[in-house]
Amino acid sequence: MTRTNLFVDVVLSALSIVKGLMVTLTNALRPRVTRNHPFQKTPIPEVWRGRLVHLRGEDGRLRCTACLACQKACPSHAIPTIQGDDKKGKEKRAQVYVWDASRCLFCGLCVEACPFDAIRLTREYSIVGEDRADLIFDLNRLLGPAEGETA
Amino acid sequence: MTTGLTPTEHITLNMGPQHPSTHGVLRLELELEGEVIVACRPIIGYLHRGIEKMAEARTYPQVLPYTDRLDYLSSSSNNMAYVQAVEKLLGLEVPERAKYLRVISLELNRIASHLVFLATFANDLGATTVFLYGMRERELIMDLFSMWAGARLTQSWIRIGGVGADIPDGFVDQALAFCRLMPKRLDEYDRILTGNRIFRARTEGVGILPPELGVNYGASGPTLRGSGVEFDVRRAEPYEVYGDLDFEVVTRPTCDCMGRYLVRMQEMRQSVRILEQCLKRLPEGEVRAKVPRVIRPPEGEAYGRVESPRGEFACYVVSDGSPRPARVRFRAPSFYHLSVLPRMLQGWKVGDAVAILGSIDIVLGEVDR
Amino acid sequence: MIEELRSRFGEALLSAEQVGRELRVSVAAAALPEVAAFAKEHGFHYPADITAWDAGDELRVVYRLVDLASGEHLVITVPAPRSGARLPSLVPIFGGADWPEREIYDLFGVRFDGHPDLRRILLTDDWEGHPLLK
Amino acid sequence: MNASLYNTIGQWWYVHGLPPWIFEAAWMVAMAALVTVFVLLSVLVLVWLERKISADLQSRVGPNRVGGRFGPLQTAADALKLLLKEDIFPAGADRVVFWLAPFVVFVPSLMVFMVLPFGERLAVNDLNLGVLFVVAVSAFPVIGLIMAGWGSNNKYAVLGAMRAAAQSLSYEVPLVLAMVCVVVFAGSLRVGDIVAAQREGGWFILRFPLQLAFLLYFITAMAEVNRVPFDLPEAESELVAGYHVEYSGMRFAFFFLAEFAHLFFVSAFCATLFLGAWQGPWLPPAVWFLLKSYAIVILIMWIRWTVPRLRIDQVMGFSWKLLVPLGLAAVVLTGIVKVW
Repeated sequence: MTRTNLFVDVVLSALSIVKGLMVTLTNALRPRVTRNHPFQKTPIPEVWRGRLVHLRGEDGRLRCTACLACQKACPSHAIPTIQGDDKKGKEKRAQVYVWDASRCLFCGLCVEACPFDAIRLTREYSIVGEDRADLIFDLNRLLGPAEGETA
Repeated sequence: MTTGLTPTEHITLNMGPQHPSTHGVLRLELELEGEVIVACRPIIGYLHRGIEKMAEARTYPQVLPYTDRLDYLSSSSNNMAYVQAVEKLLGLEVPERAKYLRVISLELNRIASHLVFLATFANDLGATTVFLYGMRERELIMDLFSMWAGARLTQSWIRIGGVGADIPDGFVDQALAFCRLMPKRLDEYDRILTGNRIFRARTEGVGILPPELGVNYGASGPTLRGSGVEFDVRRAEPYEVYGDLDFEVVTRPTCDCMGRYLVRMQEMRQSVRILEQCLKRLPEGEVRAKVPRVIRPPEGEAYGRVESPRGEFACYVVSDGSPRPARVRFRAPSFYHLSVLPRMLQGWKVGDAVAILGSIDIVLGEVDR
Repeated sequence: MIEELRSRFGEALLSAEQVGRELRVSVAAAALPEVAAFAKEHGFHYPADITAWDAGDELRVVYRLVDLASGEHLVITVPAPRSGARLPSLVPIFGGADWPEREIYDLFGVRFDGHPDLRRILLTDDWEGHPLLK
Repeated sequence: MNASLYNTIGQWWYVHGLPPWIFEAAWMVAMAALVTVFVLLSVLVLVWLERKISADLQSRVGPNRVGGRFGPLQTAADALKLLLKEDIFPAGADRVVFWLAPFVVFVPSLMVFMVLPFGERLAVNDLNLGVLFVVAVSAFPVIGLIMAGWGSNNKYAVLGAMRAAAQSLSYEVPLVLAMVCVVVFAGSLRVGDIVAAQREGGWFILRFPLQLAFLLYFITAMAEVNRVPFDLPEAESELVAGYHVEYSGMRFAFFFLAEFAHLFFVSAFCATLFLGAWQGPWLPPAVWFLLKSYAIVILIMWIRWTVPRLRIDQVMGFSWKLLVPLGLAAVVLTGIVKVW
């Protein structure tokens, strides 16, 4: 800012600020982009990696055979215990399955590892609890809808 | 002290770890004389999670989700650097479509990250409204990511051998619509911020980083390109399909905050260009190569280099032949940028400290690892 | 380049090989500053990465210098004992060695002679041990 | 209406042989109470307005829950929350200074409202040195800011206070110069006379050299109330919150009140000096006065939510290198035009 063009500079500065004011004004006239959560929910895509659920086959039984593939794939040990029944002859089914949401990274590696498509990450993103124990899900709380039902 | 004047006393000002402008949990010990900074000592480590140590106890695929948490504003680049190193070790060839999808993901992430830069930089300088504009446009990218990867920030969607899944229907159209919108919005930012006299007064000539100093300190990315050094990993060592794409490496010779800011603003336009090319050329085919269930790379070491929004993000992987890496090291650009910061701050005022820190665009997640 | 290095440093150059665009050399600790200075004279101005890893029987400190003009990498590996290692600091040659050296000190316990400010960087000052040692 | 009320009661009082000074005093107290309530209410409105305007400019919605669709009671709820908060004295604070500072800031901010003409005779006390009074009293809060900064025993607060002092001192000069132009034109320091002078020859903003004074006044006023681009004393991205960083609860609310009261005052005073105060057709005078004041308030807010912040030395340089010379030129020019 040299002395010679001080006047020009002042005028240009003022103009630049007026330009900015026009931008804010045009934005004020645009529709709002925010949503009124929680009254207005944001649509969550189908592929969302949220809460883990166990799926059931057509016979209503769990698809999980307690093969431990998901446990081995999990990077953060969020699936600490899996036990199946030991009935001979029939296919093995999971009896105990624990998912620790507080450890989960929601990376989806367990779903990818599962050879039976028995687990899935769902659109449920709000996983809250009053203490840590609430975030440890056993099989009862992990049950998803059976085949044919909508998610 | 014979003048009879009271000697000025330096005060030590602790900026951070909880301060609105330190972009996370950085702590700067500023020694001030009045408002002028005499010395600065950055203190880091508040976000250290030991990811490099954790990686030693995990299998190769399992490390991937942790890389998201380094530079959490552009998890694609982190994934890419790690995956690139592992693929080099394995000698794995990735399907063409996956390469394009990776570039799309990387460039979307670059725009998103630069938008956060724009937003926070403007906010640091007091232009709160631009903050919300930047976040508003970034949300469009987040929508794209969530419909593709099912996550907004921590996507881990660049996987060893390809990408996590193919893009869903409608993705290309939505992405192209974004590409059409973005340049208009960038013009708007230019009108409200870049041209603004006050903004220029705050950034022009402030926080000089001479090119030699930058190179000597390992600075990279927009921070170095703002000093006129034409160094971009995408050009220097093209990975994926960057070699076939038409884009400019933006540089500015001014070495100041304005230069770094302008480089990023221009880079967003270049990213839009890259995105348009990729979306139009996207070949059909597989998105993931055949990868063995248990990944056991042969003994050796590899260095995966990626141009992240902040600079050269690299991953050094040493394999001892077991399914777990012997060493995973992440070369974080912000780490190096922070180490030059004291040199850049000297002699400037507290208000400039915020501007200069904002202009090197650090993410503490990758600094502390 | 390899020949030049060999003739110049002789015994101190433990090994050298060209892998793609990377020139991987291994040098003895004592010769490190000269090799680094030599590299800098030959265009390797950019300290891309300085790190270390625990190879079980010894530590390997890895310096990766890049020539921004040609895109060549020079990877200098320096072996060091697993405990009580001392290496000459490269801070006088590469400013970018400052923090990585502190980090290596912090995580591996390698001391760098001539470093201006060798303190822990990621961990707290009262941390015991060096976590990245196996 | 106000004037007639004053006359009616005054006559009744006089007829009943009561001493007139009691009536005068009582009238003033009543007006003061009225103005205080008015100021507190308008701060509630202003805070709401600021939040709504900023939301509009930023593609957001803003307050929309408390008290209906547009959240009119949001500020009231916030004020209530602040009232109920714990009163904290930071360890190491100078308790007396810390305790006193909010009042030192708040009281003068309220006092200046004394001379505002909401209508004909609708001022608490139209002092014959009104403009001088405003200048004197509105410079006072900065002492409170320094007290707050010093008393908090916090470096950020001290820096904020120092900035506030420096800025206030530098901007007082062009502010006074701008006012001097008006005073020269009106030929009186009494606010009522200034308003009256605008009745005859039109608003001062329309008379030749006073546009310059208006511009000066407007810019310095923004600096006086610490609004972006001059919000250095608070600068939340640099100094976190500046001088009131350690304050919480009701004490913080006092600073907040003072700030918004002052914002309203400078806008209203701008309307008084340049826009003909309460004068205007059809609508009642008080409504005109509020309309003009709010127009200025909205303009200040609009600018505040658009531009970035200056640096402290740039702020000072802007005042001393540009505004003060400009102010002096304006005074000279006004003098010449007036004498002509």
